[in-house]
Amino acid sequence: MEFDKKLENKRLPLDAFMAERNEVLQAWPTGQDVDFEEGVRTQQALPESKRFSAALARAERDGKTLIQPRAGVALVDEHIGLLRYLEPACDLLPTTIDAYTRLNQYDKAAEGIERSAAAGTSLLNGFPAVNHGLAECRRVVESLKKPVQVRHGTPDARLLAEITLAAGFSAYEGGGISYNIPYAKKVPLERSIRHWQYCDRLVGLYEEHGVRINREPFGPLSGTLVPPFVSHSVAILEGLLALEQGCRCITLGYGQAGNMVQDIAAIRSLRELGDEFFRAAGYHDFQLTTVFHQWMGGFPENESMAYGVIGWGSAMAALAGATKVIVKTPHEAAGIPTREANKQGLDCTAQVLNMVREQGFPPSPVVEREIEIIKREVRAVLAKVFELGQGDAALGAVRAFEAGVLDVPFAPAACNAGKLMPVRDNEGAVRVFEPGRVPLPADVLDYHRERVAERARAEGREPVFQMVVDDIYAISKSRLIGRPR
Amino acid sequence: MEFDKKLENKRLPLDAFMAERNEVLQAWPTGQDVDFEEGVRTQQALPESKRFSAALARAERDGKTLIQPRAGVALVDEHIGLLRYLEPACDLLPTTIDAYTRLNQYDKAAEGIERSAAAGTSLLNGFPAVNHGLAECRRVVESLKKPVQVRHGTPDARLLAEITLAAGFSAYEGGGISYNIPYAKKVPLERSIRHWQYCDRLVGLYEEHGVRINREPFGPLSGTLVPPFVSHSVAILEGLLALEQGCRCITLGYGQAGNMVQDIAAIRSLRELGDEFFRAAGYHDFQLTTVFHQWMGGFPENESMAYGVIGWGSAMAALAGATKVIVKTPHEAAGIPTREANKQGLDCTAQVLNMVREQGFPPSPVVEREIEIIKREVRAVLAKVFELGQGDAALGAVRAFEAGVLDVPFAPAACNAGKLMPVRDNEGAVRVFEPGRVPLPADVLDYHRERVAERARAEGREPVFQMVVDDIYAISKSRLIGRPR
Amino acid sequence: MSQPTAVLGVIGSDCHAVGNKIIEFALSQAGIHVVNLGVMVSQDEFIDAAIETGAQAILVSSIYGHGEIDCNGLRGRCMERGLDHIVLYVGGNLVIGKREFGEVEHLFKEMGYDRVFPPTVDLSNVAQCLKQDIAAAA
Amino acid sequence: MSQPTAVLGVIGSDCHAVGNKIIEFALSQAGIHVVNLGVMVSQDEFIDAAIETGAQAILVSSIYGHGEIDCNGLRGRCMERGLDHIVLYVGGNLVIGKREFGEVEHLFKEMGYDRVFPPTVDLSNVAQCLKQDIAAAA
Ligand code: B12
Ligand code: B12
Repeated sequence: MEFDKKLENKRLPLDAFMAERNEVLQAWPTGQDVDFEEGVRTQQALPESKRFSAALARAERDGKTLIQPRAGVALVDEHIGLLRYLEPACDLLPTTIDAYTRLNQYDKAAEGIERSAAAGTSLLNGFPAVNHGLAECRRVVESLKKPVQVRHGTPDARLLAEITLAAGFSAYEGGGISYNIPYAKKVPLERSIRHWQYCDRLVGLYEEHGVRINREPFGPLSGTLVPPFVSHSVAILEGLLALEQGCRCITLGYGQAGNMVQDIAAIRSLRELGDEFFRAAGYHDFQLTTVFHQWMGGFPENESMAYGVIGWGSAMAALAGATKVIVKTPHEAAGIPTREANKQGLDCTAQVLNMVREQGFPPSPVVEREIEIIKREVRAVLAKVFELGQGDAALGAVRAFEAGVLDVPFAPAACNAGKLMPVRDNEGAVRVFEPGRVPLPADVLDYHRERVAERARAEGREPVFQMVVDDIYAISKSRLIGRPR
Repeated sequence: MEFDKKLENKRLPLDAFMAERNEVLQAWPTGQDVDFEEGVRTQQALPESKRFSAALARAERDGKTLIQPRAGVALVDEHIGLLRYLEPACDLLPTTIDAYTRLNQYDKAAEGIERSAAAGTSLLNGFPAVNHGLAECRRVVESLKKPVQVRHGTPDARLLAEITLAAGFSAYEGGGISYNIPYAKKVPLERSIRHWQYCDRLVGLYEEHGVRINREPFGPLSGTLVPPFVSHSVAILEGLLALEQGCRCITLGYGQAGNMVQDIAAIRSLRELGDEFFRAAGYHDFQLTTVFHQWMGGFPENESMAYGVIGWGSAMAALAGATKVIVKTPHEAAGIPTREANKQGLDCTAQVLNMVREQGFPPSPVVEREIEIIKREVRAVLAKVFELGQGDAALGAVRAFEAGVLDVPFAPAACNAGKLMPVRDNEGAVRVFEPGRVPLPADVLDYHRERVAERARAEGREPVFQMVVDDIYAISKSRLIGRPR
Repeated sequence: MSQPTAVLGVIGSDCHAVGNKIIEFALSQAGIHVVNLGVMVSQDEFIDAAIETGAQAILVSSIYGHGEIDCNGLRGRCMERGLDHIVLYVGGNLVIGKREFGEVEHLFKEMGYDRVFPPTVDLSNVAQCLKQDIAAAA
Repeated sequence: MSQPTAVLGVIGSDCHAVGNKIIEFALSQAGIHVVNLGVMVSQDEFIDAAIETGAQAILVSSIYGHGEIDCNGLRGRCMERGLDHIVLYVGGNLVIGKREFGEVEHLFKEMGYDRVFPPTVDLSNVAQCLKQDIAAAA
């Protein structure tokens, strides 16, 4: 369905939402089983220990960084077995959805389920929650002791949200921008934002019924050399969109860049900027937390080297003071991890967090400067977004992507300009080498260019695309910076 | 043999050295094959790529941290196979000597060799170089492309030095204090220092013949909650003893404590203090480098967690700017690693070093303060050592251990007081909880006590021995600080 | 011989875009004319583009794990549509999970792919092979 | 029953002192009288001390890997010297390398040790066992 009204960042009226809801629940037969009141009761019956928002609040209070894996397989019992296996080794559980479901191809997901059952092993890259339906999803939540989140990459995640939230999942990842730009090719941005307003409104309705569902915009985007200000801008916009629909528990995310100063500055600035923009927009009653994703780009194939990447990422999550960390595994470069490999990533992470957790990162003017730079970048970009949207975050986001003001490197979406070109500087921080049409302040841009030029001088070559390619491969080839050999 | 003259830090006269040498070479039949001139020729024939000192100099110049494993097995061909297997994954090679050889029990080592040959697997915890003798040791060096060091723990390492240096090993670990206090029970300190003056004089003779052998005092001592000033004081004393005998290439070592600020401050202060004390003693022509040992205390049994410890240690080595790092393995808690496990430790370390190497640790007043504290501690302790020795480092060391002025926690040696009791503070730095008779400046001691008291308050218990025990177990139980559960 | 042309894309519902951009860059630099369809390409889109551009090869990526499902049958459809001699390559993280590459290679060769590549492949070698295979097929 | 007495030490040429100090601390706290010989203790020193103190048990540590060589024969010597019923425990990193604990346990039980412990053992359990075994042997 297309929408009668022009996109705007305004709370969806209940009647329009309800009308739309009827359609949503008819998109696949399992939608029929969903009953909102029953969903609220299911959620309210969850013990405190299974509520995502409560776990996050506790972690914030204790200054702890929580651990969460990614995990999802085709069949329900196998999925439950997998999560139960991981449960003792982590704080928060996921249910990672398969790629067919993410694109609403429930018929293909059905085929994947069948073939998986026949093969005796999962042939899907995640858990097809919509196909399994409400009762089975509830069985997943009931089989576990810790809070479970839905993690996916779905431009139209309305039915998935209806089913999983009614089933007792207490956190929902994604957003209209972050689950479109890196995950889709031809979905118009208006449409995915609008569909996510629905998801946010649903979460808002649960909130109004006394049920707090955590909402987490997907921070890392393409996972590949994304400058912090790019993902921060998107995260804050999605936070604003969610707040407007009544969400109150927001986790802003960021994918590790690899440079210590930049990563610590990124998490700190993300938290402060979130607070700043949310309050400036008139929201005061929200629960804000952060999530640090261990390196989201290409991993080394050698498992011991992968452990190195995981260890370094864990240390940064703790030093930066993120509320939770999403964990990679030593199988990352190869394929969906076995449960054992998945636990290995968690164990390595836990060890590092436990050794680093109590250590404060010592105050440093260099970190402060980096925080300031990121803040100025985000403020400049978001100012332009609001200008383009005539004060409206949703409209601004759409127009900003059209204009290349918001621009995510290496993203597949047609609505993304792809003009901004990042590259690492001589210390490995991700800098802007070609800004495209992203409106960074002139002196900040000079700073980026100077840092990149410094590296170029050190390597005796120009910052051309080959340098970017070398950076993309670098970590998988046991380097942070893609130097010529 | 006992010595006619009282111990003093003076270069051994050549005639006395030569007389002693005759005895040393007769201690075991393989000693007969050693010929100094031939040793010099063997060393001179080494290509630059196999010279330890050259590799260290290059690393210093490039700001690189070199990687070195520990490794040694009973039989020569197996040992060569092991080192060849590790060679591509590291920069510097070791030959770790077995514990019988370390205590000059060559007959027991012989039994171990026999039983190992019979069993088809090494039953010794290292390579019995003395038993294998000159030609076989030379074969080890000749079979490799990278520099090889002798790593051991031998109070009387004279014969071992004669054989291995003549065979072409280009670095020699140890010292009269650091290879006694943690490694022996009843060896008088005078004696081990005197025996190490011999080893140092031998290295000095090579130096005078144009052959630079690297000398590395063993930094970590008991590997268990050793405050930086304790190991720094010992390392600097051993550096002074080595310089006096004519050694010119010194690597001062330190074992990771686990607290980032303290570890970075430790390596930085170690380098600066070494320089300060060596110059103050009138030496100017020396090559000074540092080595960082990944956590030397008890490891977690879980291999993924061990990887976490290894990764965090690697990051510290790089951030601290150590010249080389000694690497642990995921088998650490269990037993001598297989070659595969040994390489896994190296690969994990390489990945982290390569990702961190180009990043400077940002300047911070907290790190500066920690550096200043360590420096003041070391200066206070060494001032007392020199006072006790009436200006003589060797005599001072012996008297300082007698007096408890130098005191290594958890060391087995009878000549060590064992009164100093360390414990972690609330951020995991190793502090002094009970100083025994170690003469720390009063305000520094207050600082330690205040930091420990802060932790005690946080845990609601007194800093008693149970807290120390908890700290000893902590890392093996996936914590840095041994909090009550 | 004129410049060889290859159609490139990521098959199925797969959104992994980074490798795709790099393959285009590397093969173009090696003198191959690349028609890049980007991510989320159906089997028919590959074939349509090959027919339209007269390409001598189709290079299929599958990264996200559904390769076993998505890649099956492409050779047959190529035959049906008259692309009898077209060179078919496939590469990426072709199956779910970490599996012996030998096994994976066998599986996809059985499906009719001429060459099968792991993620770690060196792209300059691929360009070499591609030119030879195209020449041999001509 | 009077306080049980156990001789404790690290056998052979082994210098690992940390575990030894902790075992002494833990067993003493559990009410066992510990005669601690420290590191680098020969078989005869263990036996001499046991005879001298009238200990009911000998607790041998071997950490450094030469346990297979160093620990062998202790039971025989105890018998020779008249310690027929003495409880013999052994623990630590008993062999070279990472090996199945079951195997290691078997090996050392064959040597005559009553109980064999891995490094991760909980010392309060050990104190429990020790009191029981001493009571049973009396
Ligand atoms: C970055 C990334 C993402 C980003 C992608 C952003 C974007 N739009 O591009 C995000 C976060 C969005 C993402 C999403 C998902 N991802 Co992803 N992702 C990765 C990651 C970390 C790196 C991929 C990458 O960019 N590599 C760098 C490029 C240069 O390498 P490459 O992609 O391998 O391509 C090279 C080679 O494969 C080869 N090659 C590829 N094709 C071909 C073809 C031919 C003919 C030849 C010769 C060579 C060749 O050449 C390329 C250039 O060198 C990998 C793991 C890894 N590799 O470390 C996982 C990984 C590919 N993702 C995976 C999965 C499962 C997903 C998701 C389904 C989520 C999930 N369940 O975890 C979704 C996908 C949804 C969808 N619809 O596709 C799995 C695939 C599992 C499997 N095969 O068993 C991986 C392996 C991670 C894992 N171990 O679980 N991902
Ligand atoms: C610290 C340490 C050292 C220090 C020791 C300082 C000192 N004097 O105490 C130094 C650096 C000097 C050192 C030296 C060497 N070490 Co060391 N060391 C360690 C390390 C890292 C920790 C040991 C420790 O203190 N743990 C903490 C204490 C609390 O635990 P614990 O010692 O295991 O003791 C507990 C249990 O084992 C158990 N237990 C022990 N005995 C008994 C007995 C009974 C009856 C019971 C019930 C329980 C019990 O209870 C204890 C208390 O909880 C271990 C590896 C590890 N565990 O991570 C290697 C390790 C023990 N060392 C090892 C080796 C080989 C050596 C060397 C020979 C050098 C070399 N080749 O690498 C030399 C020894 C020379 C010699 N003559 O002995 C090996 C042994 C290998 C094997 N068994 O296959 C280990 C396992 C490392 C490895 N994986 O290679 N080491």
